[in-house]
Amino acid sequence: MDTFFLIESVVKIFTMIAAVMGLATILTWVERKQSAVMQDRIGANRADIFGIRIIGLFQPFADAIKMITKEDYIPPFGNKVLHMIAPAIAYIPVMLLFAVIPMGPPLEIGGRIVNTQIANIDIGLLFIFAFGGIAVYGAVIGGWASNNKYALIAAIRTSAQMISYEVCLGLSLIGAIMIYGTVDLSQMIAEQSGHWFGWIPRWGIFIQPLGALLFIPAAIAENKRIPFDLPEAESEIIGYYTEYSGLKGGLFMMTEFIEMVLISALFSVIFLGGWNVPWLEYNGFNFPWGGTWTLNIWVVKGMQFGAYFLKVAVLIYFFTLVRWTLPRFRYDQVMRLGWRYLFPLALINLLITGIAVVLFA
Amino acid sequence: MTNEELQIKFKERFPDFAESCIIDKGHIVAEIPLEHMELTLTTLKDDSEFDFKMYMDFTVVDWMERKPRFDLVYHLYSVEKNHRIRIKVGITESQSAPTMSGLWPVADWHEREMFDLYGVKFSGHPNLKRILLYDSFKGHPLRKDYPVTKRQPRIESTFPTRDSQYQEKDLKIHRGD
Amino acid sequence: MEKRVRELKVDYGPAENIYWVEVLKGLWITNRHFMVNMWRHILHALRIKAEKGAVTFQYPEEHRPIHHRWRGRHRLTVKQNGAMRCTACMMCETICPDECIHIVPGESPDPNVEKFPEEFYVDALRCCFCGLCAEACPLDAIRLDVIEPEICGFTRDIIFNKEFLMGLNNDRPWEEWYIENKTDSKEK
Amino acid sequence: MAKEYENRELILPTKNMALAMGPSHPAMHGIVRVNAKLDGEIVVEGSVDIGYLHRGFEKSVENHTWNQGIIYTDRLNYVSAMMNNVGYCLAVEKLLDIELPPRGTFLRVIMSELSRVADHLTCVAAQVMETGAMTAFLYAMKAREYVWEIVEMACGARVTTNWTRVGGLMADVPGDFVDAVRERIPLVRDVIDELDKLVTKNRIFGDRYRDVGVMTKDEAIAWGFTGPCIRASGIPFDVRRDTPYLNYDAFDFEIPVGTNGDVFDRYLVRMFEMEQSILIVEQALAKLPDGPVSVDNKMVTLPEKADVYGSIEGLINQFKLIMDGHGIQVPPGEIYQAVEAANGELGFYIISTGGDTPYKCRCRPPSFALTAALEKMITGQMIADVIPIFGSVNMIGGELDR
Amino acid sequence: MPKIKINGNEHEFPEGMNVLEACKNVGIYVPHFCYHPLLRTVGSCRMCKVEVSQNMRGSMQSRIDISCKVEVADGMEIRTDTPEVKKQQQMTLEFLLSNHPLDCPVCDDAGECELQNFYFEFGQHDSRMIEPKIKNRKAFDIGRSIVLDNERCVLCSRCSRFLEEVTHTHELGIFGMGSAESIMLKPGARLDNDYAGNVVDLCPVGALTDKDYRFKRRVWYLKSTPSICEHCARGCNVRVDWDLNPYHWHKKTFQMRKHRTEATDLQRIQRIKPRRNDAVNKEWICDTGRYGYKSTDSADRLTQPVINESGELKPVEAGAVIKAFVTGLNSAIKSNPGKVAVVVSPKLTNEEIYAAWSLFRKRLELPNLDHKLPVDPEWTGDDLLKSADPFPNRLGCEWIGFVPDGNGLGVEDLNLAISNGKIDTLLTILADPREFLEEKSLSKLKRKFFILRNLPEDLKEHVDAALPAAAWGEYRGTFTNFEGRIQRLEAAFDPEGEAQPVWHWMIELATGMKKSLKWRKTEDIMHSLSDHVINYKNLSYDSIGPEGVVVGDKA
Repeated sequence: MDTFFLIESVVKIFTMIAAVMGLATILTWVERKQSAVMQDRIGANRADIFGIRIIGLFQPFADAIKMITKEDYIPPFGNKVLHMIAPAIAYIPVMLLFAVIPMGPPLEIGGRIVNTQIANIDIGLLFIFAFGGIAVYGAVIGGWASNNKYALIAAIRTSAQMISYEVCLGLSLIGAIMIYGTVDLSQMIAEQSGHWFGWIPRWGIFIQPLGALLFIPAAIAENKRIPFDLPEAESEIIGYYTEYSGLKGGLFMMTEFIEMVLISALFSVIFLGGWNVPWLEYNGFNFPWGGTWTLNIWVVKGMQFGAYFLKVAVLIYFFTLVRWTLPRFRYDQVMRLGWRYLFPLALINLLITGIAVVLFA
Repeated sequence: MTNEELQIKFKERFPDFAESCIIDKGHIVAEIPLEHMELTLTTLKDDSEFDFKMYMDFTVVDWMERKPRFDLVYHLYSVEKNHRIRIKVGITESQSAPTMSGLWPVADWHEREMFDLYGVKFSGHPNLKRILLYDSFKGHPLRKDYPVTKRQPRIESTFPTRDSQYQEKDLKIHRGD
Repeated sequence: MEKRVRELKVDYGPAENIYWVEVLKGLWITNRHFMVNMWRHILHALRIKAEKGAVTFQYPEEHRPIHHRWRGRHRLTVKQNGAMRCTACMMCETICPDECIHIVPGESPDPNVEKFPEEFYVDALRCCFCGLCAEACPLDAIRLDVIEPEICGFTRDIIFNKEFLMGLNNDRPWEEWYIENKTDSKEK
Repeated sequence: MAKEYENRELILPTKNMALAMGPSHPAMHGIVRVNAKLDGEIVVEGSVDIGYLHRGFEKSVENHTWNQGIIYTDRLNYVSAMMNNVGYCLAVEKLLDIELPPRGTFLRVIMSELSRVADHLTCVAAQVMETGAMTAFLYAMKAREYVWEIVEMACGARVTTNWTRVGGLMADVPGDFVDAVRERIPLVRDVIDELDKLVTKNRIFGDRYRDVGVMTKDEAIAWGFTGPCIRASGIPFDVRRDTPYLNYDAFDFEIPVGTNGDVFDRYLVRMFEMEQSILIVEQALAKLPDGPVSVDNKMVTLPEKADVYGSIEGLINQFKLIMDGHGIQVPPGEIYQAVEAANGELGFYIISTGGDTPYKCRCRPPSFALTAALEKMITGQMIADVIPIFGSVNMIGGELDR
Repeated sequence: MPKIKINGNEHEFPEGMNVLEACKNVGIYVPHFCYHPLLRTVGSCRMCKVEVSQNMRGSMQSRIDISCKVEVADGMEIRTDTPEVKKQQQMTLEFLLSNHPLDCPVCDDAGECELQNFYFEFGQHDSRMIEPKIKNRKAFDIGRSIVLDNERCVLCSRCSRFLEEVTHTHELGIFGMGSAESIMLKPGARLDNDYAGNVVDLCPVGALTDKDYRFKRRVWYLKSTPSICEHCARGCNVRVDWDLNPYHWHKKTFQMRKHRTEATDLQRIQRIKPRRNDAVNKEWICDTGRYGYKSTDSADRLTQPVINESGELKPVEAGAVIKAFVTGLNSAIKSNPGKVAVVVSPKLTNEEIYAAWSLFRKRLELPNLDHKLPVDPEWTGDDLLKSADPFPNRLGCEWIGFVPDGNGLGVEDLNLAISNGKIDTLLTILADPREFLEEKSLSKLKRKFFILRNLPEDLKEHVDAALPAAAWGEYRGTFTNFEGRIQRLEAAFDPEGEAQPVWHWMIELATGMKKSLKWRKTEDIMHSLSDHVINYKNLSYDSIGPEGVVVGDKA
């Protein structure tokens, strides 16, 4: 382990944490503003610093201050220890997942290839499944430790829903894994560069359309957002964090936003070609009709970073749009959807992909 | 069916109180003694000629000085035949009326409401307790002898942890003295 | 006219049953709202168009346009010489269903006027703004045409007195009056 | 639903959980409590507690004069207050045996129907919102705002209208009223269309609403359902047609009926009724006659302000109509007047023993019967279904508890 | 007895009755301003027009005539409902209103004004008046308690007739002609006689108003309770008009804020009006009775039981005062029952007297009971209503026997007895002891107990313990007037503070002394009273009608 690696890792870790936390913070603003504009409103814009409001961008800061200064209420008859650690159990695994999510294309600095992942491990996707599975404990323990009937119902719903949809989530990605032949995320992106017939980008969505279609509901369900927000279901049972306030409640909410970044990144990595831009190669654009547009390598890298960010942003916009437009399912409908529709479809997808891989490989 | 036809039918069917059946401002009104009430209402509901399947409204009128003091007023409606009838039954304070909740399930709540507000009792009612007011409310507010300005303390706290002094104070604030 | 009945029935076909079609249609509606509103917001921010992208009003800065028939807060009108019109006939106090008006009548110091209200109180928190007092007034002395939506700023203890109800004619902010009054009563 | 879990006891010994939903619960509006006994997600037993908004409507009206009683009716169904005003005044006018001039009648019809649109918009929106779709709710609120702007134009207030008077209206509508209504009708229509596109065919909504809270025809009648809820059960009962009041005979509209009597049918009926109400408003606007809005009867209607300020006769008339114990003298008698309010039959049973105050003023709230049946409707359903069922009966606390 | 037809129905009336009264008897109200049953008929207002059909010279001839001036005659036919009559009434009213000022907002009579009532019932015309109205004198002070407004006057002359025929003082008259005609004081006169207040009641409009009631409350706020005046032995029938509303506003809502604290605002009784009772007071009352209600809410009203603790009066709970009473009386009685004197005021009702008598004479057997308070030398009776005796129930006290025992001492002997030391304990009920005791004997007394309504500042030093008694208007009971007529008075509102009617304190006292008096309400006392006192035999509240009953040897 040399010094460069150490510096590189530390820089990457801090960049990642800053980026994710910043993004999640801004997402609270995005969520509010986007829903407001969708609903012909203006949205929260009251928080100001010396009278400057900049369309409500200070609102997240105000929220943060509010959460920090609020009374941290611990229900008297619940399990205090579990109640304390539950938000951490929900939050830490999700943050850990970003260790394997690439931030952009690999860079060449001082002659060394620098991967923009924190940890370039070979089992990236499996890592995600593994730690994603832990996240369910946060909600379940939080709901149970609150000693609140609503929270308990929510906790039970959470466990049932998340375990069910983890299966679909996994199966919907296995098709892609079979095609790319790897579970390393950087490798997967690399597999998606290039074009078929010179025209169509080799993105996962074109070879795994069904997988992508199954991934979206499963991912939203994992994220516990409308239409799968049964664990929260504000108007029915108030949610597994009914008894949480202050920073701990804030962590639960933050987790939700971080997860949204995560699934957006995952979707763009696996199905949208990551940082790949159509016809953009290391030396610039090579159009299929023959034209070329030579660009500096740093411009190309910048464009790739930008494309990756853009894909994540559009996905977040899409998920927010879904969250504010659709109603939520009922408990039995979620289960039916998961086990009777998504699960068989994922299996079929797997079967077809398998046959195709065997035939064409 | 027009009101007049219904009136004639009512008189034929119930000759005992035929003279009490009148048409008042486009409504058929009939007065029935309490002891015949159950049978009459059952007939009105089940007989296909009357077919008063819908229990539109039920209320009590307090005629302070009159004897009997209260009137039970039923408004019945027939969805099929589109006619209405108003049945009045006199009842004293000590008597109790037979419940109609077996005939029309919605009567359950209506009777609870009238028990709550007027103190009229219904025999055979499955769940005769206050509905709009709290259980420790004293008196029946829609009776004419209940003063409109009367104040009552709100629900007395049943939590043993609460200091009784605070209760005293709260009550005083609420009463405004 | 005869009674016409229409039976409503909505059946789901395969397009509806696979969720995605209708979901995307719905998303398209909300998306369209977003795009249109965003465009309008931008035009508004760039001062190209006056109308903004939202139907709501940013309340303290921006007031909803109120119809001239609006029943707002009370005021007591005055004659041309500045004296109050009210003669304490108690019509408003009588018709007020909330008993929120209290008038103490008295002999007027002005020889041309017999009776006038020595005190005129309106308990704004009892008031339900039904407008019956203005309707009952035989002298056009009380009106509810003060367009000022907020009544309780920071307190729930609001009883308007005569001077305040008349003082509205010269646009004195109510907080000023309230602070004066409050300090008054404290001293006493 | 419950069948799948029938043999649960054999597998695992379980206990039911009692869950008190409300009154401080996001969907219960702070005015009702559902005491549910849960077996997992299924409500095995439900009971409903009401009375959190009881204000003593009857006692208050009995202790006020006839015209003062109108402000109490505002607070019955506070989303469509004008219809309550109209119902109460119609009852008193029948006791007085007076009839409104045509313009007053037409205006009452217009405002009643606009209030119905506002009420149905609120109900549908709340129902949709409580299943999670916030945006549709806000679109509906936007449309309701258009309606309330018209209400404000007519009476000077948006919610507590106090618009009618015994024997007429508070005042004639302002001159730009007709144009304003015509201007807003397409806006409201657009929103209703949008709502329809967002909700009706979306299967997630459909799954939530279908076969939930089913009331068959017989059950609906036995439980005293009226209004959209009984029509959803397939019975075309509408007070506007069956016992006509005002001049609804002059308007052409259709009565929607549902097939299943579930929450989805109630939603469909409400959506269709909004269209019909707008049609009625358009017809009424086209026919709106000129003339006075109140009866020309010095014993009932307050004189013109010019008369009051300028002549002793007008002044005396004003005083006589307002002083306690003088006022409008309603002859002894009793009346039951029903109007088709947004939730169903709103009846006023008024007894006068002569004099200027009612002896009794009973209000038959449509919500009461619907809420009474809530217990039946939620039993056997899932806990998540309580919310759309509750939303579909459109329980308004002011009307329920009075 | 002539038979006439009124609106088609035949009725029979005594000779000499006028048509207006006849119509009133059969329930048809004919509007009128100037006619008053107790005054001479003048027929000046022309409001009471009816259609009279009479057989004249062999044929029925009908005419419109004023009903107050037409006497019933056999075969007469009266119609009050023809369009012509209506029109005539309407036109008369329009004339009367043509110069009437727009004064309803400031007029105290609004609400009981006949112009308003008749307009609503018989007029309902639209105004046709476009000329300016005639101005006249307004708010003119014509006497101690009366204000005259000539603009509102309809010249019915009821007031001047009253002053001519009843009081014979002739202060007011009608002067001028045509549009300048108006009621005025006669030169040099002022309306200051003892019955001046009655002209306000007589005035059908708001021309004569009462200074005492001026602008105080609106008429329609008032609630009325029938009662009996307590200011002399006549027992005039009066009506207590009261309103608790301002009282509550000031007591509850405005006590935190600056507000007027004048006593008038806190008065519950707003005014006293006479009730008609032809056997007692016709429809008049004197000004003493009319304005004598103010002590009920005066500043010196005793509202709490007080006890003397080392020279200072302290408000305490009623039980403590009762205990002080009991121990004081018991120790005095134990030494010698003759050392105790009980003096009651004849202002007590029969029930209260009887309760006191039952306790002190029947149970405790005290000899020195008396009620004969000296009469205020300034009080003079007259031959109209005012009796020479200013106490309402002296006869009742005598009949019940609240007088000294065979060798007991009366009020006039007390001064001597105290100075001799024969009496050392005094209990007075509603009576100020200084009325019958000298200062030095009062201070010589060992124990001084009082049951009082009002406790003046200078009496406080003499009080050992005092209980608050309910004031006039706060309790019910019966008075026996000087001619033996028993009349009922009703409670208008609840007693102020912790005050209670005297009979209630008697029962408490008896309980404290272990001498049980088992009454719960005044009806119970009346029941025992009718059983035990010969003059009240078979009397109950129901049998006392609105006119009262004369009983005993006077009947």
